[in-house]
Amino acid sequence: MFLINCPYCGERDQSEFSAGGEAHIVRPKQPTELSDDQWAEFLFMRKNIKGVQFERWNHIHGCRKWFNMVRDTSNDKIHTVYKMGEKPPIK
Amino acid sequence: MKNKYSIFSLIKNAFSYHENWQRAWRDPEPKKEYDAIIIGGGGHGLATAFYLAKKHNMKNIAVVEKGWIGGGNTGRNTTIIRSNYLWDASAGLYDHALKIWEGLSQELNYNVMFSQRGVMNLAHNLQDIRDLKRRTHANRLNGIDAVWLNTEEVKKFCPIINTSPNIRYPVLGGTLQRRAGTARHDAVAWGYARGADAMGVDIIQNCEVKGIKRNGDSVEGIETTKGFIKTKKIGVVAAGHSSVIAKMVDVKLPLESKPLQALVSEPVKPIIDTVVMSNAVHAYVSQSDKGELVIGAGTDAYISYTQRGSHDVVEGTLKAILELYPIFSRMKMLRQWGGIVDICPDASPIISKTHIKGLYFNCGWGTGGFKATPGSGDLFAHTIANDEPHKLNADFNINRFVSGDLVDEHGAAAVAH
Amino acid sequence: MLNYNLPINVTKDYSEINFSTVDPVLKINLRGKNREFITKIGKILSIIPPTDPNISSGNENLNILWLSPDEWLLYSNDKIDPVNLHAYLNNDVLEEKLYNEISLAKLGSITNVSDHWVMINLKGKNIFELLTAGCPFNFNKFKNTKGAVTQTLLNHIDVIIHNKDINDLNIFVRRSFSEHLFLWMNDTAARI
Amino acid sequence: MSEKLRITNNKFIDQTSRISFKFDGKKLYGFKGDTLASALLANNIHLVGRSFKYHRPRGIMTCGSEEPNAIVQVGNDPSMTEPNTRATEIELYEGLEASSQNCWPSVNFDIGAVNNFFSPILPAAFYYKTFMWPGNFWKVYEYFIRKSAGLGKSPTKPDGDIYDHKYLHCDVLVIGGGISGIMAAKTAAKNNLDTVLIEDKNTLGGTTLFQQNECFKINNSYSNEWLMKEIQSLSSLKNLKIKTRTSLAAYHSYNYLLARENLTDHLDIDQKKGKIRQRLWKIRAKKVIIATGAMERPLIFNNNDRPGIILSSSIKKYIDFYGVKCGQKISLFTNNDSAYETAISLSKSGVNVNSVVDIRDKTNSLIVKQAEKLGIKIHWKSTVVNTNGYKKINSIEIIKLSDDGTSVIGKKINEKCDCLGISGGWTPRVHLFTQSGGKLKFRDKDNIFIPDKSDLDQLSIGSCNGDFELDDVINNSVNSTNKFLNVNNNDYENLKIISSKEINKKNIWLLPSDKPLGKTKPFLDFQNDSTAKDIKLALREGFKSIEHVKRYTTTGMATDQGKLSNMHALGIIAETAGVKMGELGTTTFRPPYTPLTFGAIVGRNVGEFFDIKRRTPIHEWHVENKAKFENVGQWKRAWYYPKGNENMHEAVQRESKAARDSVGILDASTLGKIDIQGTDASEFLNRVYTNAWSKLEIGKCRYGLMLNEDGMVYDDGVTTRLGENHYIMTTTTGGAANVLSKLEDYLQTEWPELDVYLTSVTDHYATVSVCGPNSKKIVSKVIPNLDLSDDKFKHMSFKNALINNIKCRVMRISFTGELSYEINVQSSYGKSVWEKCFEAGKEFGITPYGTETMHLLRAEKGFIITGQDTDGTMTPVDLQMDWIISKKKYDFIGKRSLYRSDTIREDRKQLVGLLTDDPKEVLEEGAQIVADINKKPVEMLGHVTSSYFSPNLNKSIALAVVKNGKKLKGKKMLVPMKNKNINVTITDTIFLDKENRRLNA
Repeated sequence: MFLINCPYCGERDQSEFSAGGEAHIVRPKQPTELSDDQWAEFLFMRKNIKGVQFERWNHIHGCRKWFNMVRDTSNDKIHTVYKMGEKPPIK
Repeated sequence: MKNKYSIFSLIKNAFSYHENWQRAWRDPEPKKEYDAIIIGGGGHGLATAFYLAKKHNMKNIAVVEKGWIGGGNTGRNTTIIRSNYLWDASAGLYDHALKIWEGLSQELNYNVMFSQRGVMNLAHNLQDIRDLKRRTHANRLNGIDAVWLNTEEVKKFCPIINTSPNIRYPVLGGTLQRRAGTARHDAVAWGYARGADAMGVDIIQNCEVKGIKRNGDSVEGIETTKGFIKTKKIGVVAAGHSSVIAKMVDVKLPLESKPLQALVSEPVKPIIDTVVMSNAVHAYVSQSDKGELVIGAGTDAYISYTQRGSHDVVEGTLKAILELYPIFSRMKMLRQWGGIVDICPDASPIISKTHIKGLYFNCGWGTGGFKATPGSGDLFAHTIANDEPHKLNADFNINRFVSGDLVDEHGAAAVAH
Repeated sequence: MLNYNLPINVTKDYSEINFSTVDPVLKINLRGKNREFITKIGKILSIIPPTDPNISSGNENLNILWLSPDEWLLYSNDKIDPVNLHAYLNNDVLEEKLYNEISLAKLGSITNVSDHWVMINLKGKNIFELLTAGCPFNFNKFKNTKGAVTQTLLNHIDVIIHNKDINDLNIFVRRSFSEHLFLWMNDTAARI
Repeated sequence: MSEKLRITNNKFIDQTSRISFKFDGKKLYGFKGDTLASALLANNIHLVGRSFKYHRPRGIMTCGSEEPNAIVQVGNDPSMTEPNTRATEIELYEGLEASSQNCWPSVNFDIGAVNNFFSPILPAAFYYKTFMWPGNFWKVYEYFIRKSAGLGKSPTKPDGDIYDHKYLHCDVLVIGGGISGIMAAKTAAKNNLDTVLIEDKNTLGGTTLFQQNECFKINNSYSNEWLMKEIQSLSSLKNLKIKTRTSLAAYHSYNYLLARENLTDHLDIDQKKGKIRQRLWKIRAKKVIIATGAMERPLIFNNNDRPGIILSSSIKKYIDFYGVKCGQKISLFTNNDSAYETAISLSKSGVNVNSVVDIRDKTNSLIVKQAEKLGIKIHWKSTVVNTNGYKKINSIEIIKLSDDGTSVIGKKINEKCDCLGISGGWTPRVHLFTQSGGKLKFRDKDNIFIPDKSDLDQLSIGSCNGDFELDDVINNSVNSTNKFLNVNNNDYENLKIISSKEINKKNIWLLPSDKPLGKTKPFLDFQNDSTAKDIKLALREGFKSIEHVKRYTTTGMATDQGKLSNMHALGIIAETAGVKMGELGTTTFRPPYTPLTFGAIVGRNVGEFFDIKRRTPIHEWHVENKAKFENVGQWKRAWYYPKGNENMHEAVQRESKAARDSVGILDASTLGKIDIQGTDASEFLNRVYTNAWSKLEIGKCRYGLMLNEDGMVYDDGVTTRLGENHYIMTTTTGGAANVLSKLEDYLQTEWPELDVYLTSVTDHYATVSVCGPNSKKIVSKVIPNLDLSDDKFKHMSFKNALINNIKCRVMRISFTGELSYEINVQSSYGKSVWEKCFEAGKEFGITPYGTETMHLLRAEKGFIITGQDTDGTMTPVDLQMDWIISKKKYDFIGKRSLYRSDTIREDRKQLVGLLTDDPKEVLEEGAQIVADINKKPVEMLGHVTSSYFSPNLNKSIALAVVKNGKKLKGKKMLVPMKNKNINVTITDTIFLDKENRRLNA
């Protein structure tokens, strides 16, 4: 069970959170302009990184805020968390 | 085949204290070049090599495995085998596999202990009933043996299930596929390895793929920890690590690799002699020949390559087990482990060519790949050998995620694998 | 005249643990992002909503609990005298005033959640023994911090916990979950 | 009990309180403080079980959790019996009943023992090589294999005990109450760190507790006396919580640990009742100190598995701690010094020690000298090559070792004995360290794996860290603890420590024999019956990796998880394959450390606490009125209200008719309700629903469909505009939570610029839905001052109202096609408003109806239920609801997906109506639909999603999805059932009142 540092509430048990997958996949502003391939890229294609990945979490049973996390998926080590809209730290 | 296995060979070897058994497979160094290379020495990969050699006469091929064969999900799953899937495409794929399972021990001369003790899926609410009946009707019309059981029949088939109407989510019925069952996971990998090796396939363990060499739109070979190996055809069967291999050629896949956990109890005398799965009350259980209760837990929602999951998932699963089998409360968990499952958005696999010539992917089996091992190997071999999918895996192409023509076992009648 | 029904309406005593439901009390959900919102609330209630996390502010009548950077729960301290209950809950001056001066003034959102939440008061030396039986939250600091607030899970149910005073807590649980949670609390308390 | 096996001068066992227990039905006696194992040994019972494969007689071999043989069934009550319990860990209590496992008819005469005779043809993994003929015969073989496998028996009735959980957060968790753990815990607690010390035994002190030997002294007193004082001093530390009988089960990442506390297993039968049996502690520790000690290794030689062969250190504990002699004439066999401690303890207690067989050349350490002083005979540079005695060892065969230790020389000495103590050196208990993800390193000098790197804030001290000698244990533990906790505790500075030092080390994984290996049985994994031969066979067959060997031979897969066998397996593999053990690596130790009851893992989350029950404010009324309930998500919803002995069909027919003919009343409180406010509320709705919202007038309601980005229908519901910037959205009952977090997700991550606030008010409102031609009359009675005239209060609009001064919102919306009103009032008044409506409706025969009738009524009108008529593969177009997709809107969630090559296909599966040729024939929901049953393979065009007998139309109706259905109206189809084919015709989805006259009836 991870110990997750919610950027708003502080350290909480993993059971208070829900995972939201890869971060910084921006929803296209003009979907209608996209080809089927481009849309599929947004819809389904994922980096699924082994290593340091940027991902979304939601403190669903706490402040209900979404935030970003930098976690190494090869050892589950959480490097840092940051709020939505904040610049991702450079690896 | 080099020394055939049988009770007689056992007796014969007993006289020499079993000191004359030959290796089940060689341990060769990689050649400079192969006609095809399979990346991934799990059940699917080894089966692919086996059928490439056996049915497509491709003998100059290799399976490269970064660890030891059968060490990934093949050796970590709960070995449930069934083919009662909803959609025609899935039913075709999984029943093709089931048919091969039925003769596999003989085909491989290796006892994979395929045990057709039936798989039952339980319904706990009205929508479960609709979904399972829908599936049962579809199965029947697809020629797959599946029947609907009412609560009494469920109880009769597996008397230890708590079918009391007073539990939180009472058992309202279920479906049963009698031809379904379990098999011995290690034996599948080892049997295919031995069979493939006997036909000349090189099985190269402890050989990690570091890169894939391309020439324009076609592959030329792989960079490995044992050096460069030339080839024109690469079949990737890397399960949880599929995306890692894909990244080497800048291919993105619609996959997420998540932790899936399982556990076994201490061995006890026979107490449950079928496989019972429940989706709404998330629990599957069967009993191994050794006597251990084999219990499959769920996946975690986050990506992880650690082969560890969160304890809450295990607790949640056992909670469901005790709801359906309160008699197991004093049983003890002996061992718990995790695997990495690569999951597609529609919970169906990809067995497909790619836009790169000579590069083929077999992945996305999620939590349900073991049951398909022989079929998956056979169809993937066909796809690689002919550079064309077999009609049974045509629908499982990568392009469906662009067209939207998914094989949605997930959305529709989502049933646990 | 309509009858007022609470899902749970009892007082229970166990060894060093006492439960009681403290309803009806007024509960209002406050949402807003900008400083203007904060000051306006301050003006109306003469309480400033806390901008630091996991704490509360209040006076003898009202409490404001921090729920998130743009969300607070306002609740009245005392049980309202059932006689004036209707009067209170209806023309509820307070809610209307807030709605007019916040929602209509486009400063944020005001929502009456009086019956969305059921409030259970816990008193006694062993209340944290009870909570730690079903709650992953670390109460070591919280325990001794008067006014502390946390949102977490208790026996898998979302709750808001407000530390009123040493060994005196208010737990807010959604009404439809309250009977189940209360059942669990009694089961657990009986074994402490 | 045979008194001659008990010594009297013993301070740990209360020899005044005699306890009676039963083993294999025989009544025996022991003392308070005994384990079942010590009591059995005191009764001269060694044979306690049979091995897994060959059914060889097996006896007690250890005194702890690593016990491979003494695995018993406790109790015989079908609900309370427990299989596979280690006799070495069972604390004796009055009334204990235990029995041997895996033997029939009895442990003394076991039919299965014939396997031992067949053992030559049953090498490792033989089953992969046979049982393949005839083809379909595996079923038969398997039946017998399954019967003979398995150890104990599962209970057959529900558990009578209860279990629970507790969360614990601390600064320092110390695992293991031995000497180093005790010192570490004291150090931490004294430095104001909130500390927890857990120990799986019932007392602290570990092996030092009974180490009363000249060779081990601290400040001039025996090490055990010194430790006693330390233990006493702990009680004064207020920061320290000590938990005995608590074993650490799992060590997960982020210092999240699980520990099982045994609360009643040691109590007398009559005292167990009503108490919690086991508690699972869920521990979050800032720092973890592992002090789990070490396990003694066996030695691997021919027939090393006979009853009476016991680890030498266990023999020492039995004599020094339990006061039990494991035999009268004991021989010892060792490769290290520790066996001499046993020899000394034994002879001090008057047990006659035949000799110590030591594979090493003569050595002169303190402890050896002392043994010699006591006149104990030592066979230097010798090995045991065989043991004799079937159900109990009676002699051993000793031969000299060659210089290189690979063979034996000279003549065999035969030595009579009734017990053999074996010591193969020590293995640090690194299991928890590796569980937590820590990496090990191999130490060649004594062939052990010790902790190396870890990402977590943890420390290993004492013998689990490879310190085996008293002075090292103390000095190193103290230093590293101080450093780790970053404190400066000088309690343990300049202690005067006397400790015997081992001078001479020697290790042979597989001891040489005078017979060829093939003819011997040197057991590695005692429970699973795997031998050194099996390991070599596996290697010969090409199974090289340790994991392969382990799986192929099942070494280390038994209930002891290879605690005793793993090291030797590795050693023999390394030797045979000619690799260094360090490079070979070790197998992964998986949780739990010792088997953990399902009950403890689940805690109180069983029965009534298995899952939450959500109730509506009107629930009581439904119960009082005999409603049957349906589970919808976690909600309990009234399903139907049978009158007298009506069955469901009859009740639903009656309810449905009443709702259309007069008036019905439904509790709709479970629908999700989201209060939406903010200046961009309308824009927000435009983006999340397929239709347009900006122009919706205040006071009006509108139905909306919500899609996933993949274009498939996700949820639906009616949303009402309460004000310029204020809406209330309703969602499906099951979808409520997901919809809210999905919407929050978009607001917070995709559209943060929108000024919108979402607040769930699902539980704040009770929703009473009054439906039917007479509904208006009822509402007007309940809310007299509300003008219900059609021009004032139109369909799809809402009004604020007061019922006896209580505010409520009345929506005129309909999910049934009937005139109907939904009264939303705050929950506390829900029941009262319901009762008021019911009262007012009596004269019209108002009928309460449940979800089943609601589903039937909406089906008559062709209204969909998401999740029933849709399944995650249906677009709004497929539902023939093109009208709800705004053409004007530039974008909304899922829009783009509607224009993919597959989603624009004309012949997708589409929602249609179905009528059976026989109006009495009701289709089965889920049944498939085909055009031609004879064409093989049968092409399935779709399936029945909803099906009912409509009492209002007096015929069977159904909704279905059918390939290209839009174009097939009027076409005949077949619904093939097992025993017949049902003829149906595809129709429009609306069966009743296409013109919506009833809405304004």
